[in-house]
Amino acid sequence: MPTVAPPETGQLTREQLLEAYRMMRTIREFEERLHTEFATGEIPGFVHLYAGEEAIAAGVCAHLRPDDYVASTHRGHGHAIAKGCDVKAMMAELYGRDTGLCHGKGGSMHIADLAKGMLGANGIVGGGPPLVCGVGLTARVKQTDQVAVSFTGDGGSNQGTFLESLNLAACWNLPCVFVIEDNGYAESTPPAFHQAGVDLAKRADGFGLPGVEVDGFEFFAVHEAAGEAVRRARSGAGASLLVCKVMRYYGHFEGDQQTYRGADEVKELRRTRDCLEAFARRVTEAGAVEESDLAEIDAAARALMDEAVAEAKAGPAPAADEALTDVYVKY
Amino acid sequence: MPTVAPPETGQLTREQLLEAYRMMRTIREFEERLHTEFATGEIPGFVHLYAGEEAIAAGVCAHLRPDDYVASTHRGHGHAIAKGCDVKAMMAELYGRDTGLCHGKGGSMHIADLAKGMLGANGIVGGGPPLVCGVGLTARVKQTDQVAVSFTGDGGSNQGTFLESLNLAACWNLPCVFVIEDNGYAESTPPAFHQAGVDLAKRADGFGLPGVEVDGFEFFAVHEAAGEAVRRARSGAGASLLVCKVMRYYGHFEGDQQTYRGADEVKELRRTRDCLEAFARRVTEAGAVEESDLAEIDAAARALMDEAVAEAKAGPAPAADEALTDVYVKY
Amino acid sequence: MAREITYQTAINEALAQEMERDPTVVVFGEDVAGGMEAPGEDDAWGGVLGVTKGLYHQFPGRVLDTPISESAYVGAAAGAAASGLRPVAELMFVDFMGVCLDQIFNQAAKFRYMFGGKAKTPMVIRTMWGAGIRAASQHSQALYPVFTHIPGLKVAVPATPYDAKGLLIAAIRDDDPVIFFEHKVLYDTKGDVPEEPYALPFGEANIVREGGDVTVVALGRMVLFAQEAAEALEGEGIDCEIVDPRTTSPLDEDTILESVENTGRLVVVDEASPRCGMACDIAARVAQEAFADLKAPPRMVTAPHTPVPFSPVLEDAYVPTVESIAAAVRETAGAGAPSVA
Amino acid sequence: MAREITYQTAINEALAQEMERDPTVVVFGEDVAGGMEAPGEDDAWGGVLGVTKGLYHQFPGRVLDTPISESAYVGAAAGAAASGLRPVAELMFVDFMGVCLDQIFNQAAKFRYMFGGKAKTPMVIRTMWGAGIRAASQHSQALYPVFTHIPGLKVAVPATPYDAKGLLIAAIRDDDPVIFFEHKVLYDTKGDVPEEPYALPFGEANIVREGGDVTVVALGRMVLFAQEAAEALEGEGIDCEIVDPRTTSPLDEDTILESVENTGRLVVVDEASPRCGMACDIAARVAQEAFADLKAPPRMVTAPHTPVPFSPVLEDAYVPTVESIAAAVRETAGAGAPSVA
Ligand SMILES: Cc1ncc(C[n+]2csc(CCOP(=O)(O)OP(=O)(O)O)c2C)c(N)n1
Ligand SMILES: Cc1ncc(C[n+]2csc(CCOP(=O)(O)OP(=O)(O)O)c2C)c(N)n1
Ligand SMILES: [Mg+2]
Ligand SMILES: [Mg+2]
Repeated sequence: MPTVAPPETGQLTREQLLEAYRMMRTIREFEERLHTEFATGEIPGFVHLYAGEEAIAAGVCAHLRPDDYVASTHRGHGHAIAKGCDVKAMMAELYGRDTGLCHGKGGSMHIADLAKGMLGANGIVGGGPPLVCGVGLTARVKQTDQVAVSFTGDGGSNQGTFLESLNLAACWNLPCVFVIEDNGYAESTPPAFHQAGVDLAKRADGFGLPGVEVDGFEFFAVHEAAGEAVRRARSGAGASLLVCKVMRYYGHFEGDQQTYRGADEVKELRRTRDCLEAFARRVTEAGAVEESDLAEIDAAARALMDEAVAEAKAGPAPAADEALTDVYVKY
Repeated sequence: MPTVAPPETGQLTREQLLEAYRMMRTIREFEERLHTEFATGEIPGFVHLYAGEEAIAAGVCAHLRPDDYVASTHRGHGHAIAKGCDVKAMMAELYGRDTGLCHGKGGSMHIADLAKGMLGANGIVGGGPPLVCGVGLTARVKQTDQVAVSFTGDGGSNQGTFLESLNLAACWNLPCVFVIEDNGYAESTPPAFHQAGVDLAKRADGFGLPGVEVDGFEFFAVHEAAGEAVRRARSGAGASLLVCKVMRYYGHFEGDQQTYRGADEVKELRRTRDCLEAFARRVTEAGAVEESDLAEIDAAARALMDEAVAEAKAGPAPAADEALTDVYVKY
Repeated sequence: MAREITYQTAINEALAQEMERDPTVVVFGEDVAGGMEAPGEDDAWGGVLGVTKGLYHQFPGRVLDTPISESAYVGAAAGAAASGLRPVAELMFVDFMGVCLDQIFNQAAKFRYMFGGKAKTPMVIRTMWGAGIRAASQHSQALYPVFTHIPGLKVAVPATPYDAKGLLIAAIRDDDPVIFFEHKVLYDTKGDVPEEPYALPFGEANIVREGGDVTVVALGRMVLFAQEAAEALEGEGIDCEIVDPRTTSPLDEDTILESVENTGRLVVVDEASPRCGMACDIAARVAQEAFADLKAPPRMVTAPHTPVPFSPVLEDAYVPTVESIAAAVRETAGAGAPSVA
Repeated sequence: MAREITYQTAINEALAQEMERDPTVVVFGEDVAGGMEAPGEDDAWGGVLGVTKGLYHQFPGRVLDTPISESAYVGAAAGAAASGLRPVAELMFVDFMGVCLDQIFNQAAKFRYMFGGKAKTPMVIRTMWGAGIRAASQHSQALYPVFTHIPGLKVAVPATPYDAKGLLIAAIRDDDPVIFFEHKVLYDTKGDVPEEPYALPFGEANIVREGGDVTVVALGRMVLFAQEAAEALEGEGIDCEIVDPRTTSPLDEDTILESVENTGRLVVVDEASPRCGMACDIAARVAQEAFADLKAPPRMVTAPHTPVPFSPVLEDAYVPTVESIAAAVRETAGAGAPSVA
């Protein structure tokens, strides 16, 4: 079976390569489509798009089992899709429908599916890392070999909850992986300001954890480093920090005028740094897959989004009195 | 004028040496006396003794001006004395008297005197570091060259507030010094457990700050490293982290049976690691001061504590309706 | 001279005028400059919704972006206040209080008391609250009852552009820590606001509407709902007196009690969740102090005991409505002993 | 079989029995083992006041010390609960809520709702509260009103060893997040407690004393004070009915309302500070629901709106006393319409 040679890509089968591409494309299509639909005013609330960062979610989650967990951020669509959440139910959730993944109660910032090991997007920056420590503890106590991964932004890596979690995971030797998605901004604030330009991977040292930095636009780079970290966690060797350098294609949230960004920054970015193009070039040149295979995936992803949006729009709104349910299991 | 030669001691004058010894002795006497008095049951509440750690407060505060600030911990008597708080008023506070430094409202865990730049002991582990960031900001905005120092324990260095403060101080380039007093335990828990045995000084790297570790029993070691950090802050070059390795002579608080400590640990400690003895040997051998000078200081400190305790006991209790005052400046 | 400006502009103006007047006033928080040292610095955000826009350039060195480290910078506000500045820190959404509450309620709020009256902590925390923009459970809460519960804090909850400017100026000049609640749905509402600086005293309620039948106490956005309800009820011959306390701590109990003395009937409208909230606080105080005046049970209209849902249908069902307020007033007006004509 | 044990022992026993019964129950917090991996490990602390003593050796690997990182380990409790354990995390003093509240009130409390009913978060946070040991402003607060305000949380405030054991067992078996308040002054109080495990239902008040003249609702340590006051008042011919809600969320409103229906008079005693506290919550609900039954104003006896002071004289003036409770009851019994004999 043909595999992509370069060592750092690991030995990925054709199926795995196609799946990786399908995953990144599905996330990209989901976000591009959301951007368009949001402009129509039909999507309520805050929406934070992941476009540009797909290689991270895809590269990390490729190593996870259904019974592993991820804790996400406010920019969570990519993580949810990569962890196996139903794309149509996600879209319906964003439209606030009863058919949504959370019956319209959560929306973009709280999209979750515990059955899929998706512990939720999170409206609180830094909300997720402590949660994965808990999942790690469950795995430790129940002696499963589950792994828990948290995603955090460059901005979120300054939240005490994130830093405390690195220490707790180290003290308790938990099977956790802490991924930092350093995408160049915390809202409008660049790391050069909010992190005094430090090497984020070094934050692991202070807690006795290994920390590495990779190019977050490069699926294979993320995939290999994440594989290492996940294997380490699963084998009981403990937690690690993985810093992925990347940039986002859209504003902080939909509606953001991005006055804090240079004029052509995004245009240039899309031209030179696109995880999908880089991946496609690489795997086709290596002869591992055909352009036609990828074109099929592209078409399928577009079709999926057409259906998802149509079904979401057609879906019923929740009944008003549903506002009063699901607060407690029993009260 | 004779000075102690070895380079790392800096050029301390005889007066400075005597003052350093007087400071450490005063703190030691205060704590030893408290230990005795607490046993009589006359001192209310929680009391955490600093005995054994005197060289840190004395070595750091020797570099501070009256208009500099320190933020302390639950183990705050040493910092308060070293920053110039009135010893008799402190003792009266511990007895809950109206004559106390805080009129009996604060007690040991909240002893403070802003007029002396003492921002308060703190009942919240990790409560102080954010406060010194604020003092640093005041100095920056008002363009004074004041310096702000926070003391935190090994346990406290795991609190998110402490870690966030390192980052904020770095981002804002604040004139702050963060001192960690690593005294071997957080209550009953040793760092080997709660910090996975890491090199604490390394925590500075992750935030782009310099971090050094020194022997906290050695006044001259602390004094030199602290001098460096304070100079750096005062000159506008930014914050630093100073880790002092030390041990406490008493339990976590008075009444602690210390079941978590080896049988002879403390006895051994007092025999081999005493900042006062080490200092005395060093300065007398160097001929910088006479034993008699030190004996005088010892006697004076004892006498001061006799007076302080007598006056505290004789002091009036606050009037009951004082419980309702000092909540707001105006309400 | 008064002119119509928005609640948001009124807040921006209050900040600018106080920073102009007093060089010790500094403003910081996430993105309050909004891209300082970023490529597009010249057109910096000025806060996630633009409330602090322009200040960064007007007051060099006194408007600072912060890392997402609320404990550190909110605590820094307390330390700065205790050492000579008058910081105005922004907690973007009050829902984020959980990552920094200690520095507010155990540090800033208690300094003066713990230190025997020897400290002064003149700081303001500006924060966004309230439901209505489909921001879901972690970006829509009220939470001022939590801060009202804490001795040592003052709490302002302005409902109009006029109150927003006057109360914010008062908060900045106040020597105690103030939590200043800005309802996100009110940012675009307009009202007459004098250009010159003015301070509105804390603890003085505003009688928004005079009336003799039922006293309606409301806060923030609920004041506007109460006004609409009152207009509707006027047609039915029910004459509401609407009292807006404006600050929940201190609370102007006297004005509320005087109004109830008149009307004998009370409805409290509170967007917060119902348990241990402001509706309870006011209803209980009135029941205790003005029992003899009450002709009917004091009524509480609040959000239900649930988180804030995302879907528009659900969120609209969550927030008290003009109808639910009107219904409660109607019932209260009709209940118990007849009103003396 | 019942025997006299302390409140502290009752809590320790509840933990041990539930850990024995259910291997998914884990206990962690600062020093709850108390020196694990330390030289004196064999005689480990078992919590700062020894409440968890012995568990570390009884249940290897299931009793864990934590770093002083409350956000991380309290959040870990939420994550563990959502993934299959029943964690019991200790927040040493509830005063420390400010460094970890987000994980409690925005994460654990809201998961089920935000996720459309698809999550279950069976976790317990044990925490010490209350004044009385001269621990000053940051180690003596009540704060259960803050947690009662938050939808999604359950709150237990046991007053006796019997209730402490039964409510803690119920809390551990409960599928929702529970904040369990242990009054530090009650740890040494004794009472009859069955040896076998038993669960007391949440939302069921305990009628501590039956009486016909005045309903006294009290929580935690105040229940004991109310009992003393009732005995004193008996001599004066005032017959108190004392109701202890035991849990503030859910709250057993019915039992309180039934009692007031009988007595027509209400005094609520709450050690918490007065604004937006439980006294307001209960007094307001009774005023709204049982207005017609009330013969006199509902009375609230609480701590003053100040932090907790250190000096014994001041702290004793801060906490409601048997005398202040008796005085309020006396006034309430005498006030308003005469009681029907
Ligand atoms: C505790 C908290 N503080 C602030 C916010 C507001 N906020 C939402 S996203 C964001 C920026 C996050 O930046 P980063 O972590 O880099 O993630 P990114 O948006 O770049 O993916 C901020 C400040 C929040 N939601 N929670
Ligand atoms: C936020 C918070 N968590 C826990 C505590 C309880 N506590 C008081 S002192 C202490 C241990 C502190 O250890 P360390 O920081 O090493 O200081 P040391 O006592 O050794 O000087 C703990 C856990 C507290 N006061 N505040
Ligand atoms: Mg970012
Ligand atoms: Mg220590």
